[in-house]
Amino acid sequence: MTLPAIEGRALSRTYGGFRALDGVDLKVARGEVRGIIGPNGAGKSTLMDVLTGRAATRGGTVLLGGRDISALAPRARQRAGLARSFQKTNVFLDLTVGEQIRLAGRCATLDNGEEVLVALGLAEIAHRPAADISYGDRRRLDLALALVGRPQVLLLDEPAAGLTVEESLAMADLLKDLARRWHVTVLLVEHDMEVVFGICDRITVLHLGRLLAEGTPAEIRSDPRVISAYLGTAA
Amino acid sequence: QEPLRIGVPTALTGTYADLGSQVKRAIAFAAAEANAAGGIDGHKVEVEYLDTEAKPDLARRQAEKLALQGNKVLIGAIASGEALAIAPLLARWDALYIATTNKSDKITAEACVPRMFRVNRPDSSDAATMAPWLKGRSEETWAVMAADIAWGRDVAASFGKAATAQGKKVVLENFSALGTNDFATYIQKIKDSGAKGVWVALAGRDAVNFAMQAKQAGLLDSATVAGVSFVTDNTVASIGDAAKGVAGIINYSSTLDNPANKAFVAAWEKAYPGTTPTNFEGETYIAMQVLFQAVKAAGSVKAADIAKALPGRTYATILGDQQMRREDNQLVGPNFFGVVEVFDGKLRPVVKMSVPAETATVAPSPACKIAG
Amino acid sequence: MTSPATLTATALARPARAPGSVLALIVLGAGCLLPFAGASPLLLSLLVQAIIGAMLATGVGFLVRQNGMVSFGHALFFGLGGYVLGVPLAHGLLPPEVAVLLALVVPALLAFLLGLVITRIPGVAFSMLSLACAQTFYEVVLKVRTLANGDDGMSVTFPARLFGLDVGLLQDPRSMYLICWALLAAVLVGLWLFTRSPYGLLTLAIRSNEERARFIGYETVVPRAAVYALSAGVAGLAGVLATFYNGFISPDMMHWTLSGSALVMAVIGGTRAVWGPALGAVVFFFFKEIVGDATEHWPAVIGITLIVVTLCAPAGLSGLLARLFARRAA
Amino acid sequence: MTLLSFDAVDAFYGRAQVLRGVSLAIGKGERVGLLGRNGVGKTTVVNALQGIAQVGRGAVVMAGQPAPRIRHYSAARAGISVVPQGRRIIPALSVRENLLLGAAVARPGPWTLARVFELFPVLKERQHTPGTALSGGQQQMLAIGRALMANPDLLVLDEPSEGLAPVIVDELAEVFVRLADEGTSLLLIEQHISLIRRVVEKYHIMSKGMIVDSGPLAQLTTEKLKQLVAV
Amino acid sequence: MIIHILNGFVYGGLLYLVAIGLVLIFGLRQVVNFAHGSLFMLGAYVGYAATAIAGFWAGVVAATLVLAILGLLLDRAVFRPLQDQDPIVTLLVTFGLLLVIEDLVRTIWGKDTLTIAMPDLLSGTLRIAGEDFPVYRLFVILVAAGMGAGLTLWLKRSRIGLYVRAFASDPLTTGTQGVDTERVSAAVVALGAGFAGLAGIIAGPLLALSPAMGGSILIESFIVVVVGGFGSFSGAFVAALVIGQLQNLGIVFIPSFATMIPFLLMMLILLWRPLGLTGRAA
Ligand SMILES: Nc1ncnc2c1ncn2[C@@H]1O[C@H](COP(=O)(O)OP(=O)(O)OP(=O)(O)O)[C@@H](O)[C@H]1O
Ligand SMILES: Nc1ncnc2c1ncn2[C@@H]1O[C@H](COP(=O)(O)OP(=O)(O)OP(=O)(O)O)[C@@H](O)[C@H]1O
Ligand SMILES: CC(C)C[C@H](N)C(=O)O
Ligand SMILES: [Mg+2]
Ligand SMILES: [Mg+2]
Repeated sequence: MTLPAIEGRALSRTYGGFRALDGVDLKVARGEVRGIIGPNGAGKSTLMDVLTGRAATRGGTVLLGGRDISALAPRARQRAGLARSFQKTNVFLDLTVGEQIRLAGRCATLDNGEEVLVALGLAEIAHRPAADISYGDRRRLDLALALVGRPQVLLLDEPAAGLTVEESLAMADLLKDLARRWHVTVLLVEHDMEVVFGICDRITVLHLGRLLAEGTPAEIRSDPRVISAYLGTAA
Repeated sequence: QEPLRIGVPTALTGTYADLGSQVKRAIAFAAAEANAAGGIDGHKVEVEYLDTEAKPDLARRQAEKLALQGNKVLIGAIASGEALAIAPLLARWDALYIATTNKSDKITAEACVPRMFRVNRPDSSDAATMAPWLKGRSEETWAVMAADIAWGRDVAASFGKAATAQGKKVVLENFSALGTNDFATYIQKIKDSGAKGVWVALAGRDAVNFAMQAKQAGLLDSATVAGVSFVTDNTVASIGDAAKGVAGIINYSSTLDNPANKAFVAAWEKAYPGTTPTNFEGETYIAMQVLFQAVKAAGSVKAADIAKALPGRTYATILGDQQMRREDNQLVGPNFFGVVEVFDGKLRPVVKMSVPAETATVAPSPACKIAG
Repeated sequence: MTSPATLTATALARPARAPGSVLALIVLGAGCLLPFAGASPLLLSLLVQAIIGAMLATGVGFLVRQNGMVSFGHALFFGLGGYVLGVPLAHGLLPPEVAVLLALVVPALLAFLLGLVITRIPGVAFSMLSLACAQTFYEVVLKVRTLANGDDGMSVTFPARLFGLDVGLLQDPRSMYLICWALLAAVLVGLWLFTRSPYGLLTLAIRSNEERARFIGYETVVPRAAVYALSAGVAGLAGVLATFYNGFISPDMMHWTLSGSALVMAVIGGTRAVWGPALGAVVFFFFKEIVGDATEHWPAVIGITLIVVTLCAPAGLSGLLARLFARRAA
Repeated sequence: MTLLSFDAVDAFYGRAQVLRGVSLAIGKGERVGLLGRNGVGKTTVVNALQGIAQVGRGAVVMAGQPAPRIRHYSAARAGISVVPQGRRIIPALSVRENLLLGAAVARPGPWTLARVFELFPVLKERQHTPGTALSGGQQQMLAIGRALMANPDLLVLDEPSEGLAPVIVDELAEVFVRLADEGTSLLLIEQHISLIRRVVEKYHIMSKGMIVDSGPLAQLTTEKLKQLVAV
Repeated sequence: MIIHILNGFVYGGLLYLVAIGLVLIFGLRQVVNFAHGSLFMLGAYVGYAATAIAGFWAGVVAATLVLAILGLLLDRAVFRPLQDQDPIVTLLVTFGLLLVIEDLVRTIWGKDTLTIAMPDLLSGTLRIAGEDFPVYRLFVILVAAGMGAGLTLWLKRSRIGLYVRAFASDPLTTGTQGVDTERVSAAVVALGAGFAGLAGIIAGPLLALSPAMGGSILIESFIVVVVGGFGSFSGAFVAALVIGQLQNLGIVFIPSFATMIPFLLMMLILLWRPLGLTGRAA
């Protein structure tokens, strides 16, 4: 039996007494695309922060390919193969798109970088400083920065937000492709149900900082608790 | 005729700006007077001023600039530190420097060089002048309040020595940075120390600040306050009544009764109506008198020639005839002690005791070896 | 779809700046000829001081450019260069050669160690911290009179030869000018190469968004400290040169007003180009000289000029030049 | 009365031109949608309204008044509130203070702190935390609440559904329609065609800084969408 | 000892009055206003001139008003046009202003050191703990405390206070909410400059006037602003008092290193809390 690509045990996080994440367990197999959904404020971004070390864990363990990385700094976790994008775009505004992709790919020239640029439709604006590109482009750049380091596990926080529907679907294809071809494990936080149900192998639902449900898209789609707490008519 | 070109690196801004502008005024006055009389042996007098902010480092750069521009006769930096910074380079620039307010003994001792001269009274002279006054005082315990620069440190040392020699005790030494705003704590420390007398070596804005705050805190009433360069003509003008009764060293006073001085004061009052020359203006004027006579004697406006002519000669000045001593390039002159009182309807330092040149200017320091 | 090959060429190669480098070479060469073109000792001496100032400003400006940090305390490293050189010499503590080497190394080293701590702190707080460090050292050299006479400063006498080199050369305006000019050029080229290197790009990225840099897998504290050390090293070199040339050290070398004017010069020159601050320093220095000679109201004239220049050219002289060139080329 | 009209407006960021001759008009009670791919200039329309992008040629009229020089506050004072893309919550202020700031123009109307809290109960719960400590979706709610606090005549929504859970989007769609029924006009910029369909009655499609197609919602065929917005 | 502590409060109070303006302007514009020390100095001189004509209290009013008006101009002519520029560019302009103001004062009032007489009402001393303490110094402490309390309340409670804090954090968004940020900013800068003027005239009877008097107080007020937590009034208040006290006690106990204390304190505090005593993470 193979080890899960990433595993979280009893992950918790409080903000000044407020329990944003409350003892969540999570196990994601290699090459799986896992959707994380839940109402606003359910603790999805917090989960990402705890996994990547952006927010200190208060209790709980993070294992990457079986190795305990709970004590590592974000930088070290990234080097160990854990990359992420951000819900609030988080790019290098002063650098050109090409420069930051090159940096994130840790290469002097862009070999695998090009592929990512082209795949995300950023190639034409590669020479422009990120400060001058539109919001949607910045979101894609954010994703590109996470992708280009060829991570084993990729955490994406609402990558489709702000993209046109066509683009969301294109991105969904890209993610699926990544998972297949490079065995990248993807954790996807997303409110776009078309994307989530379209590409996720399994879905985890958070609510009020706790695990509400977990299962295949079909199971989740029909789970009444999930419908009332989250999906509404989208189900 | 080649002009006599004088460079004045002096403090035109900062804590000592007030002193710098006095130096400047006196030099301008002397130069105008000489030019009106057709120059020195026909040499027109030209003066350039540059601001040193009383900072040694800047003084050095400004002096170099003046010298390289051809103003090789340098006069009138304010702080001793400035003179000490300039001294080692005079030979390189082929320039000379005449001190008019720099009092540190080092200038005519360890740091003396053939191209540097002093016309004003050094610390040792002030100490010799203060000693007899101190002897007659009943205050047994003293505090020193001095600027934290070469001069202030020198004064504290020489006052300490004189006081001990008279059987008095220095119970506290305060050194304040140039440009101190609030002296309240120093004043309170002096009060706490129980000192009956305070010897002050502050000048310019520091002096005014300290005097005002000392007055407000009642220190001027509860202790005897006296000092050097402290209650000068200008500080008295600034502080007003608070200065009344404060005693101190007076290096020059416009009230001195000799014909040369009377003529000088009269001419000054005509040139700058409503003012009388201050102590620093008088001392600086002496430098110009000495310089002009040396130029005449040298028959040249070249710094090298003037520097050669300067030592050993006796000069007619507003303090009487004074000799430029060969051993240490120090002008040998009298010194005075006095008190601030109303004189001619105006509050000002008034001379109470004169010390003749021979006693006032102590023997040359063996540390100076220029006359070899 | 764009083919990968063309993409690499267009997207990643920066535009070649051939005209710029040719211009730089011309300026460099012309500068060397100056002493032989009959420049007066006064002019050369002023130039030496201007270049030393330019080097200090270069250090300050480089920190702004590469780290985005505004130092109010770079005089610390300038002065440190001077004191580490001068104090051991005056007290006979170290062989002169060792003192020289130490003076070149200590400022950068101190900056690196300090930098590990203080460059973590953002924005104005960093400026204030750098100011605090510098002023603390300033107070030490001011108050500990046994070091170098406190406020009065101290003359430094050098042995006649150092490393077999005649020290007189370092005090003669003509030869010192050439030495300083060459060193400044070397510093500028070195820094420029740094900015073009991958490490340089990394420091820019950290400047832009430190958190994201960590999340793409980079350590961010050491690069910041390294840039700080580099810029301090340049300031320290300037201090060493100043001490050789003037033969004098005083606390003013560490005072915040010097840090301040270095910053002013750097900003006037514009920090976007590596050479901007140096240009700003030289222009400012001579402007101040000329105005200072012309009128006693030089502070007002300088002040007004500063205001006008900044309002008209917020990107500094180098930014202005770049714009002129761009317009010419367009 | 037209609350807002653009007449052949060119807009710039510095020297870079983004909008080219954009014309549109929104009258009282109207619900207008603005669609287009990423980077075509939708947000720039809003930015021009708020003096963030500079208007070159062309005229902007707000609340019946021509606006020759647009300041940041012009739109708000003319009764036009914006829910900006990216939310722009003020970090130094608490949730409650962010809402109060929205009421800076102090227009009378139904929206009060209490009513916003009723609409988004979570904001009430967390009213004393710093605004930016909220989750992404909660911040979006805050931005909407803030805009409502001004009781605007025209509410401009730049991708308001971004980051919101589907249930909330459903709820919002209802709120928007209700708002319009109560007389508030809407300009809705969206990628999600479902929300557009549920809310607006008129649409404009942008491409490369220009409006390339307009009409009543009924004329917005899937074909057109495929071609112009790539849905 | 009590006297030493009171003296600490006096200097701290003065620092606070100067720092208020810096806090306001920094908080609002993120600009380090180098000209602030010279505004303080100018306040003292304007006060000097007005005192000579119509007495000390007229001087207080004149200094405050004239400087407030100057603040308006400053905002209009400098801060507003430069608001989108890098803060160091603005810093440079304020540095230029400093040079101009100092030169102006030097030209008008000369280089001689001037003094302002105390108002009769406040001259004289009070016996405190068996020592004489000048009444005027107590007055300075009271003024600083009063102003500090008033301002803090105003900012915390009033609507304008809300706008000011919002502006400080994100001027653009604040503007788009319908706040006339230009007026807010003008008012705040005027207020800050007015306080500098007030501090200047209040300091007049304590310190000798000179064109350079703004220099050292500027640096110390910077320290107050930083230690207190950028843009925080209550923080600045505490910081000013602490620095006043420490520096004073420093002169009493370790005179040679007293001037170092504020800097060391600032270092320690910033390393411990990079945003200052009361700083909140954004
Ligand atoms: N820095 C913080 N301080 C206080 N509370 C916080 C902080 N960050 C997050 N929270 C709270 O923690 C809870 C979980 O936030 P989180 O960002 O993880 O939600 P989310 O599931 O990502 O929601 P969304 O879908 O809206 O992005 C929220 O209620 C939020 O308000
Ligand atoms: N601040 C800016 N400076 C310069 N150019 C900008 C700026 N903001 C946006 N642009 C450019 O203007 C164009 C339009 O951008 P805008 O943000 O209006 O697009 P959008 O239609 O809102 O896209 P999205 O769907 O991604 O939000 C883009 O090409 C973008 O690169
Ligand atoms: C006039 C004084 C302030 C200067 C002092 N006598 C000195 O030698 O430094
Ligand atoms: Mg989230
Ligand atoms: Mg947009």
